[in-house]
Amino acid sequence: MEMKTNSGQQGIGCLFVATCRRECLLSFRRKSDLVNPLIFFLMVATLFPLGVSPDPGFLAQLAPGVVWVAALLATLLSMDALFRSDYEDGSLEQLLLSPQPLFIVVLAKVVTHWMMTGLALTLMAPLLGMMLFLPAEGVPGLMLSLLLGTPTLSLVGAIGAALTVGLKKGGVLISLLVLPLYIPVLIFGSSAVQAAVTGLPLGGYLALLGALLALALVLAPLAISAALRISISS
Amino acid sequence: MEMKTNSGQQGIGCLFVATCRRECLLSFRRKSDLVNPLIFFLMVATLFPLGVSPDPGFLAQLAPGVVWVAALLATLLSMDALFRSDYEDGSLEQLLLSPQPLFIVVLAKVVTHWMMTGLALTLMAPLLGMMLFLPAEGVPGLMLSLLLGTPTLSLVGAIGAALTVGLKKGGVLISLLVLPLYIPVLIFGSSAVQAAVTGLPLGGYLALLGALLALALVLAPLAISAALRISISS
Amino acid sequence: MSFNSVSEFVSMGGHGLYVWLSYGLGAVILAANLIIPRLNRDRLLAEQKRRLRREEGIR
Amino acid sequence: MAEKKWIPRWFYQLASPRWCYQITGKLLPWFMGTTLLLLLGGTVWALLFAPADYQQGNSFRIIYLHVPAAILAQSAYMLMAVAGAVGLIWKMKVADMVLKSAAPIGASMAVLALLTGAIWGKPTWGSWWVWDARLTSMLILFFLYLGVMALNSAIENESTAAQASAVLALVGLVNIPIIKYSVEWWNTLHQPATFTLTEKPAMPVEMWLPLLVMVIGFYCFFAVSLMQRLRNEIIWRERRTGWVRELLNKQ
Amino acid sequence: MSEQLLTVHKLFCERDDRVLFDQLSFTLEAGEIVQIEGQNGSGKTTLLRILSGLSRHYEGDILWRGEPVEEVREQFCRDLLYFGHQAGVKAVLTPEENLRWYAALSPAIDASTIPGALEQVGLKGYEDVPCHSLSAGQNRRVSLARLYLSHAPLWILDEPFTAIDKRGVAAKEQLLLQHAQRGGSVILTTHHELGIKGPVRKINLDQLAGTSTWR
Amino acid sequence: MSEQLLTVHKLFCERDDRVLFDQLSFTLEAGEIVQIEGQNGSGKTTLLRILSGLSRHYEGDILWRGEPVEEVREQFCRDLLYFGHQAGVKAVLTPEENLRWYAALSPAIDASTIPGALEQVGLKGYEDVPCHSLSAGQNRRVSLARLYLSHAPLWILDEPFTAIDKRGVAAKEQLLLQHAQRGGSVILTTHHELGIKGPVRKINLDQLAGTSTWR
Ligand code: HEM
Ligand SMILES: Nc1ncnc2c1ncn2[C@@H]1O[C@H](COP(=O)(O)OP(=O)(O)OP(=O)(O)O)[C@@H](O)[C@H]1O
Ligand SMILES: Nc1ncnc2c1ncn2[C@@H]1O[C@H](COP(=O)(O)OP(=O)(O)OP(=O)(O)O)[C@@H](O)[C@H]1O
Ligand SMILES: [Mg+2]
Ligand SMILES: [Mg+2]
Repeated sequence: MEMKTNSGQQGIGCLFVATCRRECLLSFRRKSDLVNPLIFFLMVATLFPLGVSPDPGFLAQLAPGVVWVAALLATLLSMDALFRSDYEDGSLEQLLLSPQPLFIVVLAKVVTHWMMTGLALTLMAPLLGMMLFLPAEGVPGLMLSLLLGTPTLSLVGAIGAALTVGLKKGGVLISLLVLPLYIPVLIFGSSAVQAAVTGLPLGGYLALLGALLALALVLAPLAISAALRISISS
Repeated sequence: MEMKTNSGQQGIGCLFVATCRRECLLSFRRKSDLVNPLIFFLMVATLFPLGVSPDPGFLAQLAPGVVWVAALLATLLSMDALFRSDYEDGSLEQLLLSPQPLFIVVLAKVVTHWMMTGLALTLMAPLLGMMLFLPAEGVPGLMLSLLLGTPTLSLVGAIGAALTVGLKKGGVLISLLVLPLYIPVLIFGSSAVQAAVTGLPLGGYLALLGALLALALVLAPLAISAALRISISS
Repeated sequence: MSFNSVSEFVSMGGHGLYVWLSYGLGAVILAANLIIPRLNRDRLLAEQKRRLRREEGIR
Repeated sequence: MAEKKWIPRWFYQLASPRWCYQITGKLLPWFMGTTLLLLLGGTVWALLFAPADYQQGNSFRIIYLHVPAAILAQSAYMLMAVAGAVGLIWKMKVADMVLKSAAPIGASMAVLALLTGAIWGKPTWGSWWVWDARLTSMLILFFLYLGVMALNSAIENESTAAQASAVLALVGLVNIPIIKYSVEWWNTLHQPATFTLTEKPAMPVEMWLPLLVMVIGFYCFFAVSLMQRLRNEIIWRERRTGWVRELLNKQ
Repeated sequence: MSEQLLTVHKLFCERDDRVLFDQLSFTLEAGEIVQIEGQNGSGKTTLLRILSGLSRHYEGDILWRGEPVEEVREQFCRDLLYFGHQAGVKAVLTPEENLRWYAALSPAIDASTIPGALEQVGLKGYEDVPCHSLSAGQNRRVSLARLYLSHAPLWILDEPFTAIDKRGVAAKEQLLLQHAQRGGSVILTTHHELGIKGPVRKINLDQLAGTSTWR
Repeated sequence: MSEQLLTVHKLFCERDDRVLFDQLSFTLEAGEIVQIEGQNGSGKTTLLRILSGLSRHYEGDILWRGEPVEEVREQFCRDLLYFGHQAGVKAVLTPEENLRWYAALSPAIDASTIPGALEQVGLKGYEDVPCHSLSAGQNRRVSLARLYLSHAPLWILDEPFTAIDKRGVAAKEQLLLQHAQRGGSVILTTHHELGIKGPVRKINLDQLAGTSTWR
């Protein structure tokens, strides 16, 4: 049998790009998917003043925590869909049977997911800060901490998604698995914003967030790949 | 062809009970489904002290709002699954082709969903109140308001679920559709708790919640049935 | 006429930024609402004409 | 189908997309002219001739955009919901199209009201945003619009999309007064209504007359934009019928 | 007995830009088996969904026992058994629980016949196994057991034999024949060569399409 | 040429408490077509998933070109085309986009052959239609187009003809035969009567089960 082998480095890069393209297409095809995490983010930010108190001073104190919790929940909410549809329509089996390294595809999926949620949330954070009366000094800290923190959320969330994808209903179980892992990110992230608001140095927190991200970037794709193989072979 | 017609009143009651039984079975079969909204509820309550501030006085002020927002999000999270699996495996088509009135089945499904989420949340609310240092006077108000408010959340959420069930990915769209409709419940609910905490009369708020519930109970099953028929006929 | 000079009119008693920003936004949004359907119409008509021609060609 | 005698003839005619296309084609230039006249005249009046407010100074002039936009945003929702009901009950295609066309206009008006309000809030209240009842309910109205639009665009099949968004619009309509009152009891800071049916306006004539002009101008603008979108929608949905083919061939 | 059950008059349906069928008219009499034929994508499923009332995207008239089906919807649903591409089987429930709920949906079904029906479709011994640990064919069989439960005169079956083994198909064909002989009628699609020993009317959708782009 | 591609030695698998097959041994040579037969629930899908490496719940040895398949996993994946019960077609993507991604997954596939493959499976004119508006059979055809793209020697196909019309089945059978003649080999399951004019080896799982409760 003839067999072309144009694989190797170039093939891997191609695969990464192709997967990103496909994921973007999947999101763009239904435009609502694209804006929805943002709108969810906006709405959580709206619910808080409504549920708690509309007082600007009080809200300003809450703001860093609420924005971070909203980002966390928005990521968590969108996480379950990451592999589920691939599982249900059989694409995941094809993925696992591909001769290409699995973690490339997985990484591409997570990166695209992050761009659609985390990055978008980061860009929207100033608006949220305004709605919650976050002092202007806090905004750069908020954006930086989100920029460093949300990729970690996506990476860690993907591990949970991969572990629960074989279950008939993983939607809420995934939050159970993942939330404990999210807590460090939440703590460092909201502390960074609080530090920025009060004028303290926030470099330490950002460094910690960066370290978490580096760790997640190295370990998560492997963990996700392994989790997917386990889930599918049930 | 022979044809038994033991329908009528008794058949309808049977159907209601049978549907409730089935839904309960579906939930109990995977025990995780049952505890998940509760754990989500608990975790949101845990995230807040972590993200915002551990100060008891500050948390106590937050508590009514946070508990209500958590209840709202927990309901919202679990809403999408209400009709989706029925849609995907074809049960929904069978449902729509049944000679029995559709709204009975729909109502049974929503009632069971509420018992698994709203009722459970209500029973767990005192624990949450404690975790967030809610003053003890607020607890009865919290439970009463949740008891009256969460069924409305389930009913209204089911409309959103029915509208989005035919879509390939309705998970986040549903929150966009439903959250604006949830806001009155959130406002009255958290106001009732705040009133209870400060010792003001909360009868007015509870009456309003009750009125909303009555309205939802009358109108929602019709809207849900119509929405299901529309979604399936695409 | 409640203004005496052009500069007064532009500064709007110190509130110029706000007023002009509002009216600018208003103009943009209103104009967009009138122009976008126009553009859509042109595109739609062109598209449909192309479709018709294509179908005629097939026949 | 049993003929219902009490429904006027134009109602049935309205149900015909073709008739609708033709009549809007005739009305459009007139409305366009009126709109431009009213809006330009109103703007000049508002900016140049209306007196400044004794408290708020010239920032008061924002009202001439803000209030018409806010009023229109609410009316458009109402129209949308009514169109949805008509579409659901009488299965009228044109009503479906009206619903779909009205949503983006209403949403943009809500945005305009929010933006002008926010801009106005900075000099008056000292901050861009406060959690006040009016503001909040306008924000929620905007979300409702977004929901209808998102649902409409998420469903592939046109008539299914129209029906689904009609249900949503109706549910939202029931909810709008509830939202309004809940938010109002919750927190109020904003101005009470200027135009009410029972009372005379509290503003002097020189102030509210241009406002009236602008409001009417905005309604005309709404009509124009709606008709334009509606006509596009009609062509799209009827693209396979004979008369649209003829129309296309003629051009 | 040749009562006219279903009358279809000048049915027209298009999806996207393709006319699937136009001027489709036929009547279904009691005791008849009608097979809808056509290539993939010719509109068989669409037609069955329209006939069963799931889809409203059509023009033309459908009469049930002489009356417009919209007006006698409830009676029609009572007389109908619909089996679609999706089997309607809940993965976490057992076959028995699945059928029990189905029985609650249709008032005419006697729940005590469920074990018998399961035995008929070869699922004896699997009554208590959740359906997600059944094979593809076994899952379809759970849903096919409804054929043994039903007393409805009209069966609308969309590719009922998918994933069923040869022995199973033969048994189901036998069942269809029996149903017709008892005065019921069947509309079905299948890409199998039907082995029913009896009259089967065929309606071919490939010839009914209007301006099809399908080659 | 009779190179031994796949060697299965004393394979054993049980699900729940039922032994599906025990002491299953066979070899697959280049140019062979093997049909796995068996009733519903006899373990065909389970076997194919084990052979393709998706499932690890088995005992026994599987060799690929003489080496344990675990150790040459990457080469094995390169040589394999697997077609499962689920077609692996994304509903919101068009047929072309679906295949394009599939081509990216398998480095040996040349993306420029995609339009040709789509034409082969009768989807010309549907390249730009999102798959959720295709019929059941058309969706399967999108996935079957991979057969025309692939250069892999081993094809594992689980009921590839489900929902495909008669003309399509004939074309696919022809394709299998060609693949075998070019030196490739095929393992497939189907409940259709295969019409392939050539040698097809059959392995019946019904006789291989140990203590089966299936009657
Ligand atoms: C984002 C901020 C704001 C929003 C969303 C908003 C919204 C609204 C709405 C919904 C109306 C009702 C129109 C009607 O139905 O009659 C209104 C009217 C009005 N608003 Fe605002 N508003 C905002 C900010 C402000 C500010 C900052 C001021 C000035 C201090 C202001 C002054 C007025 C006045 C004078 C009216 C006229 C009342 C009437 O005639 O009904 N608004 N606004
Ligand atoms: N996930 C699972 N867990 C437990 N048992 C299972 C699981 N999947 C299948 N089984 C059991 O394994 C047996 C074989 O299933 P399999 O899907 O391999 O059958 P099959 O031969 O492919 O049947 P069909 O012709 O219906 O596709 C069945 O009896 C089923 O009960
Ligand atoms: N939801 C939809 N939206 C738009 N078009 C659709 C939709 N579903 C099906 N179609 C189109 O309608 C045509 C007929 O589809 P249908 O499912 O009725 O075919 P079928 O005859 O059942 O085919 P098969 O034998 O493959 O099941 C197809 O060409 C398809 O493109
Ligand atoms: Mg079909
Ligand atoms: Mg199988």
